[in-house]
Amino acid sequence: MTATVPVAAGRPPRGRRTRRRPRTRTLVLAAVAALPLLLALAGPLIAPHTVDTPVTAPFATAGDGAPLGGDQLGRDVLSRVLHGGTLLVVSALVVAVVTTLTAALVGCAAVLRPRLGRVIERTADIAILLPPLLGIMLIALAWPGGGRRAVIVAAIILGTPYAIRVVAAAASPLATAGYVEAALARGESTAYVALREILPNLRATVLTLFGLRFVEAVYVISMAGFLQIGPQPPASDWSLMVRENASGILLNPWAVIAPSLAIALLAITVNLVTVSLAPDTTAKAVTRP
Amino acid sequence: MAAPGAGAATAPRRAGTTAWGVAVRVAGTVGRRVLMLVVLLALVFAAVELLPGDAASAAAERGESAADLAERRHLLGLDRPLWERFADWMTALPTGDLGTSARGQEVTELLADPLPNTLILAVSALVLTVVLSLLLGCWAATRPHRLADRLVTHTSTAAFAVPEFVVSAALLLVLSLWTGWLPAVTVTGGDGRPTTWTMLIMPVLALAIPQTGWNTRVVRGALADQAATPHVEAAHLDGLPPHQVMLRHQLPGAVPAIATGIATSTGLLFGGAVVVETLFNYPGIGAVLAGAVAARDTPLIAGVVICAGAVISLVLLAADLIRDATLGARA
Amino acid sequence: SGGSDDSRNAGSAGADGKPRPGGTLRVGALGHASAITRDPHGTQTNESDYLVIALVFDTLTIPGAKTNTAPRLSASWESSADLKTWKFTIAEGAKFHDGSPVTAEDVVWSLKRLRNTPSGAARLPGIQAKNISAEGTGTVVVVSDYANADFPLMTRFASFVLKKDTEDSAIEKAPGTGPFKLDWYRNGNARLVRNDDWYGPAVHLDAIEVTMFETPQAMANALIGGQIDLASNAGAVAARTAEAREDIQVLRRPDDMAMPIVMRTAEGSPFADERVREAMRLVVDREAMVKQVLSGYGTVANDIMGTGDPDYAGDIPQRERDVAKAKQLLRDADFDFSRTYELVTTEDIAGLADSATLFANQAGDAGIKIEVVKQESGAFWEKTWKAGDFYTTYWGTNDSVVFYASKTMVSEAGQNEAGWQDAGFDAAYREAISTDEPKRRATALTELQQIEHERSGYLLWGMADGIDLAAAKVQDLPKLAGYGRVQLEGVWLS
Amino acid sequence: MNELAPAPPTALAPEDEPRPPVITATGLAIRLPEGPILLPATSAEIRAGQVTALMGASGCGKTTLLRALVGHLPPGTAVDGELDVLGRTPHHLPAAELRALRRTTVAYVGQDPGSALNPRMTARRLVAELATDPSAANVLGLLAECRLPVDSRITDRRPTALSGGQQRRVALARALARTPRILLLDEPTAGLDAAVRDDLARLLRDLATGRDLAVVVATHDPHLANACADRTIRLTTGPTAARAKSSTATPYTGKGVGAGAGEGIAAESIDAFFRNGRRRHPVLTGIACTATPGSAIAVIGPSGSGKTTLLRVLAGLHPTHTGRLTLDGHPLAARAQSRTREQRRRIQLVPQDPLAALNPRHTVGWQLARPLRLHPDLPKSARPDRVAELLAQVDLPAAHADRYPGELSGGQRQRVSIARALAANPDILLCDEITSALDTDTTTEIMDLLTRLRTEHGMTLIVVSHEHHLVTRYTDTTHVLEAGRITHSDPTRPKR
Ligand SMILES: Nc1ncnc2c1ncn2[C@@H]1O[C@H](COP(=O)(O)OP(=O)(O)OP(=O)(O)O)[C@@H](O)[C@H]1O
Ligand SMILES: Nc1ncnc2c1ncn2[C@@H]1O[C@H](COP(=O)(O)OP(=O)(O)OP(=O)(O)O)[C@@H](O)[C@H]1O
Ligand SMILES: [Mg+2]
Ligand SMILES: [Mg+2]
Repeated sequence: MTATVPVAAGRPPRGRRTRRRPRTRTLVLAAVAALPLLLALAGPLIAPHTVDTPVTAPFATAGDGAPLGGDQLGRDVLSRVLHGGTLLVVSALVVAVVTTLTAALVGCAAVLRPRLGRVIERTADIAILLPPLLGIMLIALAWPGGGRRAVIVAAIILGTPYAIRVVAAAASPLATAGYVEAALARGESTAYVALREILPNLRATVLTLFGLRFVEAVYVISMAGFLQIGPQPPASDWSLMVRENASGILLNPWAVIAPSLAIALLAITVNLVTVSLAPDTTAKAVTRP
Repeated sequence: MAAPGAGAATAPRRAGTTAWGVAVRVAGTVGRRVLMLVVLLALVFAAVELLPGDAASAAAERGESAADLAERRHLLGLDRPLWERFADWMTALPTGDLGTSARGQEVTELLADPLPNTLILAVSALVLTVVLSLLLGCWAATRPHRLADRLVTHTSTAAFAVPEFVVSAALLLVLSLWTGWLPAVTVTGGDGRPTTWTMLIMPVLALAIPQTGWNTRVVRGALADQAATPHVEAAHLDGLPPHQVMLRHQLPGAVPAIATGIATSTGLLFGGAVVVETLFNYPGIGAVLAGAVAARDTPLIAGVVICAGAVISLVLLAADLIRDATLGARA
Repeated sequence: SGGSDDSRNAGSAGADGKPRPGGTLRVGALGHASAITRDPHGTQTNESDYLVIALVFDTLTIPGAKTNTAPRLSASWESSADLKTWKFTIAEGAKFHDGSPVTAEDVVWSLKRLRNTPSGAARLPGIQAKNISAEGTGTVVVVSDYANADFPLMTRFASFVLKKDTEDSAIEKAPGTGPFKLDWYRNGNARLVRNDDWYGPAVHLDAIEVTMFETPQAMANALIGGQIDLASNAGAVAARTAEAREDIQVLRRPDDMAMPIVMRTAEGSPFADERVREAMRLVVDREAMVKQVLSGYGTVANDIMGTGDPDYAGDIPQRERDVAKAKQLLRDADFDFSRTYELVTTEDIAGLADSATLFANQAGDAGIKIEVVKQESGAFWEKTWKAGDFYTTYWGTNDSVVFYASKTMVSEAGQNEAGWQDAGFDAAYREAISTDEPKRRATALTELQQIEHERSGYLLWGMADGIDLAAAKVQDLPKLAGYGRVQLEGVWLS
Repeated sequence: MNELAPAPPTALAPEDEPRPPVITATGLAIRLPEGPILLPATSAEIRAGQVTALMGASGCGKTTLLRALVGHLPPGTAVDGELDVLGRTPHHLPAAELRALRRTTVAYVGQDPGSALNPRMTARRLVAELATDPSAANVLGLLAECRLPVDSRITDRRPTALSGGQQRRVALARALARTPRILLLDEPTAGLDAAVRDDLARLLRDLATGRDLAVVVATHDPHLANACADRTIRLTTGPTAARAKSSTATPYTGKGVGAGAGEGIAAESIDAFFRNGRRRHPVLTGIACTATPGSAIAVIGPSGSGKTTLLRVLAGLHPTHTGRLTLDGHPLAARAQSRTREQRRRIQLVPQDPLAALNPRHTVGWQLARPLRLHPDLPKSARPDRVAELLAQVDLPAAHADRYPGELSGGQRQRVSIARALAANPDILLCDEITSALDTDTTTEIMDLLTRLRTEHGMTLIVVSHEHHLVTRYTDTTHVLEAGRITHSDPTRPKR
C-alpha cells in the first residue's frame, strides 16, 4: 500500500529535483499572468486610432468607430487606454526595480554594518512621518519641468527608506546565522556575504517587496497623475484619463471604468507573477529535523 | 547586533522594570519621536524654499507690479533668512501658535475646523481598515494556499493598487448617482461639521478600501512569517485548534510588523484624504493642503505637516508601546 | 448719462406668474479652502466668496442687460464734458444692515480703500485716491486722470461699500448694504438671510445657503442628488448630464468666457509677422473647437474680444477655416515649418488645456508643429503670462469691447498680453473713449474692432456659455454672462 | 526489513501479561518519489508502560519515523506499508481527527524544544494552554514532575530567560499536560551534560511506569538507551545513505602553511561581555590560554559557563571583549572583518548549532566548494574532486553534494559543517560540540580524522564537548570553565 502525503504547499517542494525539471506550471502561470502586462506595453501597436484626434462627440457612448465611446474631447477611449499603459508600466517598473534593488542591497549591508542600519532606521522613521502624497507634491513642485521624471524620482526617494527597513527587518535574524558568521570568519567580503549568503534567503521577502512596490508605484504615479503632477494632458495615461473623464462618468462610464480596470488588472497581474516566482516560505517548516 | 527591523523580534529589552524605568523609557521614545518631527519640519521648510516662486507671487493677482510684490514679500517676512523664519516658527510652536499664512490668516484658525473633520474621517477609516484587514488577513492565513487565501491576496492587491479616486468614482456612481442611497457630497452646517453622518460613509469607504488592501497584505505576510516559526509549527503538532494557534501563537509575533504597516497607512490616509475630500467636497485638511502647496504657503504647509506628523507619531508611539508589551519588556 | 431702470436684468416674471415669497435657496459655488477671502476689497479667487460678498455688499453699479452698466447703490451718474469728472448719486433709502444710512463719506472711504489695495490701480484705472471725494451726503465725485467715457463700467465688480473706518479685523462681520444679511459664515460656506430693509426691489427668498465646492463635478453631483438647488457655473459636461433629466433646468448664459490664444506680436517672436498670425487664425477649425472643447455649449467667435458688448461689430464677416490660404501666408512670411512651437497653457479652468491640445492637432493639418506645454498655475501667471510667445489665456467679463481695448490691447495697456502696438488701433481707441456722442463712438468702435479682427495678437475661436444648473423649482435666475450670475436677489422658488 | 531487537530483560513490565501494542508498524517505508529513501522498510511494536529507544546511525530515519507517528511528514513523500497508532493511521486522518489525535493521545517533543516554545508566553501559561486541567495547582505539579524548581519564580519566566535544559523540561511538561498515551522525544540529550542526562533518564522511566505511557526516544546516545530503555529498536541505514569508507581518503592539505611552525594562537586576559542596552553583562573574565601548533585543547564546563563564547572570541565573532589575542605572535583583531584574509582562513570554527550553520539556499557541494576558492593553488577543475573527498572524509556519499541542507538529517548537517571548516584547510580548528548529533561510530571516525590532521599537519584543535570519553581520548590539555573563568587546566594525558 502506498500513500502519498498531500503537498500542502500546492506545488512540489523546491529543491534539486524541481530545479532540474522545468517548472512548467509556474512558467505557464507566469506567462498567462504576464499577458495583460504585455498588452499594456504593446497596446500602442494595436490601437485603432491615434490618441489625439477626436473621432466622436465628447463623452459619446460606445458606438461606431469607438468601441468604448469617446473621452472628454471625443477621442477614442479604447485607443487611449491601449496607449496609456506603456509609460505607467515602465515608470512603475523603474520605481519598483530601483527601490527593490536599493532596498535589497542596502538592507543586507545594513544588518552587517549596524551603524549604517541605525542611520537607515532613523531616516525611515522620519520619512514615514511625511504623508507620501505631500512629499510627491513638494518634490514635483520643486522640479517644475520634471514631469514624469520628477514623480519617478519622488516615488523612489519616498519609497526606499521603508523598503530598506522591510528588507533589514527580514535580514536581521540572518545576520547572526551560523552560515553568515562562517562566511565572515573565513574571509568573505561584505558584498559577497550580503549578495550570496543573505540575499538568497530573502527571495520571498524581496519578490513580495517587489510586487508590493510595483503596486505602490502604480498607486503613487496614478495619484500624482490625478493631481496633475507628472504626465500632462495631451498624453494618454490611465490615471490622467480617470481624472479627465471623471466629470463625464454619467455620460460615458467607460471613459473612467476602462482605465480604472486597467490599473487594477495591472496590479493583480504583477502580483500573480511575483507570487508564482516567490518560493513558498511555509514549506521550509516541514524540513526541520 | 542591532536589529533595524520593524518586525524583527529581538531579545526582550530590559531597560527598566520599575515604574521609574518605564517612565524613562516612554519619555525617551516620546522624545525621539518629537525630535524626528522637528527634523521633518526643517526638511519641509527647506524643501518649500527650494520651490520656484514663493507665497508672495502665488498670492499675487493679475496686474501686480514688481514693487507690489516686494512689498508683499516684506509684509510676509519672506525677505528674512530661512533659518530665522524657521526658528521663529519653532519657538512659537509650544504656545500653540502655528504662525500666519501667506494670505495673512492665523494658521491655527485655518486648521481649526478642517483638522477635526479630517481626523474624524481618517480615524474612522483607520479603525475600519484595522478591523477589516485583521479579519481578512487572519482568515486567509488560517487557509494557506487555498482558494480563499488566494482570493483575499489578489483582491487586496487590486484594492491597494486602485487609488482612492477610482474607488471614489465607483462608489459615487453606484451608491449615489445610480441608486441615490447616499448623499453624493458633504454639505456643512454652521458648526463646520457635515450635516448628516451618512455623508461620511462614502469618503470613509473610499479611504479605507485601498488601505485595507495594503494592510491585509501586511497582516497576511506577517502571519505567514510567523507560521514558519518553529513554535507555531509545534503548536500545530500539539493539536491546538487553528483559531487558538492564530490568536495565541501567530498573531502576537506579527503585531510589530502589522503596527508599522498601520502607521504607514496613516500617512497614506492623509494623502488619500487630499483626493477624497476634493471629490466628496468634504471640508477637511486635504483641500487646505492642496491649496497651500500650490500657493507655496510655507507656514500653512508646515502647519499641516506638523498635524499629520503628530498624528502619525502617535500611531507609531502606540506601535512602539505595543511592541514592547508583546515582547514582554515588563516581564 | 446712464441710470436706466433695469437693475433687475432677469426681471421677466416667468410663465408661472407671480413670484412666490419665502423659501431657502441652496447654492453651490466653486472655491478652494486655501483661497478663502472675506475682504470685499481683497482678491476673491473663490466664486463662493464673491457670491457671498456680492449679496451682502453692494457695488456702485452692476452689469446690466440693455446697457452693460446698470445702477445699484448708485442710482444714477453723470460726467463732466471732458469725461474726466464723474458724479455718482447714492440710491434713496440705502442703509447698512445695522440701520445706519449710507453716506457719501462711506462710499469715498470704501473707494479709497479699494484704490489702496495692491491691485487697486487695475481696478480703478486712471483714478488716484486723492481724486475721490464727497459732495454733500449723497454724491461722490471721482476725477480721472484722462478722459474715460466708460468709467462707470469699472465700478461694477469691486466697488463694494463698507461703513467708513471699518477695522480690518472687523471686516468679516462688517454690515453691508446688500439684499441679504450674513447669518453665519464658515470655511467658505455661508447662510444669508433676507434684508427686509433693502432699498432695491422686493427680495423673495427667506435665505440663501452657499456651499463651496472644490470641483464642478462634486457640485453637479450635489445638484443631481438634490443636495443643492442651484449649481453656479457648473460647466458643459454637467449640463449634458443633466439635459436628459426633467427635474433639472439648464441655464445657458452666452458670451460668458473667452479662451483666446495669445500670439506675441513683438519683434523676435515667431508671430511678429502679421501674416503668420492671420494664418493661425485661418488654421483653427472653430466649429470643431466649440463642439469638442465646449461640448457645443458655446458660440464661434471672430477674434474680437468683448462679444457681449451691445456695440459688438457683428457685421464683420466671420473668419472661416482655410488651410490652403494659411499655408500660403506662412510660406510668404518665411515661416519656419521645421521648428516645434510650444503652446503654453494651464489648467485653471475647464477646457483651457483641451483647447490648446485640439488646436495643436488642427494646426498639424497645415504642417505646423505645436507642442502643448502645461504649466502649473502659479508658474504660468508669473513666467508666461504677458511674456510668452504663444499661450492660452482666459477672460470672464466679455460685455465690453472697450474694456479689452483699454486693458489688453492699446499700446500702453498694463496687461497687454500680446505686446501689441498698433498706431491705428490706439487712435481708434482714443477716439472711442473720449466721446460720448453715440455716432462718433460707434464709428470709432467699428474701426477698432476691424483692426483687432485683422491684426491683433489674439486668436479667439469661440465663446463658452456660462452654464448654471438648477432644480426645476428655482425661478427667475440671472441670465447675464460672467459675474452677472451672482445677482440672485430676484430669484424665487415655486 | 529491520529487526526488532529486544532490550535486555531489565524491563519491569511483566512478561506474562502481554498487552496489545499501542503502535504497530509493518513494513513501514517512507521515501520521496524518485528520490531518496527517508525511512527504509521498518516493522516495530511499541507498548504502553515502556520506554522504547530508537537508535541507529545518523541519517537512518529516526526523526522521520517519529514524524510519521504524529502524521507530520515532508510534503510529497510516499508512505508504504502499514502504520497503526491506536487503531488509526496518522497520515490518512482528516485534519480535525489528526488534530484531536495530537491533542489528546500522541505528544511529540522535537529535537530543539527551545525554539518550539512561544517566546511571548511564560512557562506557566505554556503548560496551562495545553493542560486537560489548567488549574494552577496542576500546572505547577506538572512542572515539578519534570524536575523544575517551582518554588522559584522560574515558572513566570519566558523561554528566552531559561537555559537549554530548562526549556527542554518545560517542553516535556507541555507534552505531559494533555495526558497523552504516547510520548515521542527526538534527541532529548543532545548538548546536555551527563548529570542532566541521567536526571532525564530517570524522569522518563518514572513517567513510563507511573503514568503507563508509551515513551519513544530517538537517540544516538547509548548511555541514555542503557539508562532508561526497556526495548531498543535499531534502524539500519538505508541504501542511499551507504557509508563511504573514509580510511582510504587522504586529506588534502595544500601547502600546509604554518604547519608545525609559529607559536600558535594565544589569548591574554580576555574579558568578554554581552551588551544589554547600556549595561554590560560579563561572560568571560580574565581568560588566558595558548594553543601551540599540533596541540589539542579541550574546554569543558557546565552549560552556560561561556565555552561557546570563548570559541567565538577566538574566531573573531564576538568582538565585545577586551584583552589581547595573538596568532603566531602577531596581534589578532577582535572583529573577524578586521583580520587579514589569511588569518581568517587559518582559524575555522565549527559552530554548535548545525541547523543554522548551513545556508538553506545553497547545495552542500556549493557550500563546500566556496572555501576552496580561498586556496590560490587549487585549480578550478580540481574543486569537484576535492568536494567529494571532503564528503568522504566525514563519511557522506558524494551524491549528497547535490542536496540542500533541508534534505539532510541532523547528523549529516553537522558533518557537512565540519567538512566546510576543513575545506579552508585551517591551522586552527575550533570545534563547538561537533559530535552532539552523531552516533558513536561516526563520532569516532570524525575524531580520528581530526587527530590525524593534527599529528600529520600540525593543525591545532580546540574542542568544546560534554562527552568526557572524547575529551580524554582526543585532547592533551583540558581547561575547565566555570562561570566565565578558567578554574583549572590539566594535562589530559601525557604529551606524545
Ligand atoms: N526533505 C528531504 N529530502 C531528501 N532527503 C531527506 C529529506 N529529509 C531527510 N532526508 C534523508 O532521509 C534520511 C533520514 O533522515 P532523518 O532525519 O530521519 O534521520 P535521523 O535518523 O534522524 O538522523 P540524525 O541522527 O542524523 O538526526 C537521511 O538520509 C536524510 O538525508
Ligand atoms: N545574546 C545573549 N545575551 C545575553 N547573554 C547571553 C547571550 N548569549 C549567551 N548569553 C549568556 O552567556 C553565558 C555563556 O554562554 P555560552 O553560549 O558561551 O555558554 P556555553 O558554555 O557554550 O553553554 P552550553 O554548554 O549550553 O552551550 C550564558 O550564561 C548565557 O546565558
Ligand atoms: Mg534526527
Ligand atoms: Mg555552547
